[in-house]
Amino acid sequence: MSAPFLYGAAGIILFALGLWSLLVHGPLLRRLIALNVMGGGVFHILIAVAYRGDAQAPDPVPHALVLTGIVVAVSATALALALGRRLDSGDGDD
Amino acid sequence: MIYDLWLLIFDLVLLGTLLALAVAALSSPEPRRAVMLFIAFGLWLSLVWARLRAPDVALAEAAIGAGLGGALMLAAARRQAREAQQGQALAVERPSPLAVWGLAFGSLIAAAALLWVYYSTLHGGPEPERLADLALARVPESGVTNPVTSVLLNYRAYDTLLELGVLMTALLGIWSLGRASAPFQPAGPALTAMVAWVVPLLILTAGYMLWIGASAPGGAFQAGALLGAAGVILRLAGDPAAGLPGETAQRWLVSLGVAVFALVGLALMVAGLGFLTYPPDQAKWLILAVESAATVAIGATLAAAYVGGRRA
Amino acid sequence: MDWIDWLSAVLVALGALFFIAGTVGLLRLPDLFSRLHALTKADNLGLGLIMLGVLPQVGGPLQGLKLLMIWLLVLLAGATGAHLIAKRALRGDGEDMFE
Amino acid sequence: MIDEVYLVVSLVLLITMSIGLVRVVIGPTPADRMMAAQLLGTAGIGMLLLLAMALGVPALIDVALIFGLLAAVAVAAFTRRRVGRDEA
Repeated sequence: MSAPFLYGAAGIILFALGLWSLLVHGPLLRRLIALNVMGGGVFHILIAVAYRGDAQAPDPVPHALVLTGIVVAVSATALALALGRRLDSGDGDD
Repeated sequence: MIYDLWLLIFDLVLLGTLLALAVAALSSPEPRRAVMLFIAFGLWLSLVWARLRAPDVALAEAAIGAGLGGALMLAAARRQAREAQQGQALAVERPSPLAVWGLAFGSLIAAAALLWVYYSTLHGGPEPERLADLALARVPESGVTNPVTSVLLNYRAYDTLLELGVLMTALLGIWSLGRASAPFQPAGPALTAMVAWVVPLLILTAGYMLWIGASAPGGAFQAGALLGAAGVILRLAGDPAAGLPGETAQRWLVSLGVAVFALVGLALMVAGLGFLTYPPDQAKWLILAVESAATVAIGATLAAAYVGGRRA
Repeated sequence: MDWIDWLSAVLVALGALFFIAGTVGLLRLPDLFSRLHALTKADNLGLGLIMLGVLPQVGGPLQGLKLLMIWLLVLLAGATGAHLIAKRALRGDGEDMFE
Repeated sequence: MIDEVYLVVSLVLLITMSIGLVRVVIGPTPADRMMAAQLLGTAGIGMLLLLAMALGVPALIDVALIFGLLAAVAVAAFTRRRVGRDEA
């Protein structure tokens, strides 16, 4: 079994685990963790595809995509948490 | 040969623990424990990517994904736990076992389908020509020698510009949603002493990351994340503003990245080149200018996001 | 392998032993304070030995300086963390342990 | 040869980390979790240094540096209390 397949398969399993948790669990924080694990799975697949063995330089294009993705994921998480806090506070003028 | 065997064992331990951590984080109902495990998961993920020769991404995941994302979630988890103690928590509705198992089955099917697609992509037919070789072959023309930076700031500069826009928009959303969360109590002497050492080191390392990013793993995102972390630790030690200046100055800092990026692009258009088409002999300095502005903007945005709203 | 390599190998292996001891202590020792004691040893000495073992093999003084800085950072964070944990556990004051 | 030694020792550290994670999961007190996390961070730094040598990727030393800086931020993040909260 090749290393790219092994690592890519782990990424797919992470994605499926996150998807399941996202659909099953209600609280916002658990959903956010699930969403971030799903994202981690996708990033993991991209990194696995970029890996071309220890003799060759890895593919820089997926690496750049993942770098962008990490920043976007954390922005979305921060915004979602702020939304959640606003929802919890209930009234409009707090 | 024996080296490869050790490496395979290494890979199996690395991946087995990664999956176990994900399961533990996802199945923990207690919010603070779930977030702790999520942070551990993020750091483990960055170890895995370090192993896969992706140090750029490992740096970013450790600093941004696990570090800042974890700090944001930890604050939310502690607030939830406190509200639960005070009896303000909403009753958690338990999903029905049918839904749990049905959705588990569905996710399993999805995973199997994806695995099949992935396997046949990897092993179906001859190795196609890859973008990797094209991108790596043209790195010398990009003005920097780190392939990832050349993709981010030169070949796919549009992506990076829009990404800075996304970051800024998220902060605008946070600012428009309400006031900052309560600040922290002033730190005791031991913690104050540690912070007095760590903040300068964070800023120094950010400068190093920014500079080294042209030729080795690193760059604006990693450097900006370290500046953001300096803000986080200052706020944790009792500074309510997380080391940031007043609001007007903050707005300038936060928009600096997009502004310099766009101005460089427009100036190149005026000079008769395409938007963000750098002339090769000036590319190095233009990229450094854009990256420096982006570093400051990312750092300020992440710290402001941690403050969590406009200060009253 | 020349003698420098042998030296490196011995040092990193010793460092790993400290980490094994620290982990066993973390899992098996009965109370918080003895665990804290085991942990601080493993942290500081284990990483110090590994750093010394890697030091002769890195390329250039800048990398060596970085290794030293990493170790000092870990010492600083470890000492501060242990201090805060102990203070909290002994006197019930000090900083909040996220609870 | 020395690369192989580095790889094997980093594998040993990896295994101790995997086992140490048990303490993060079972606790019982937050102090235990935090101590376990600290040990994991330090072992991770050691592992990254060894891996940098074994794989010949010196940039992994920089990843270890970030882990060290984050360890300090984590100490602050796990031990702070907000203004205006009741004394625990």
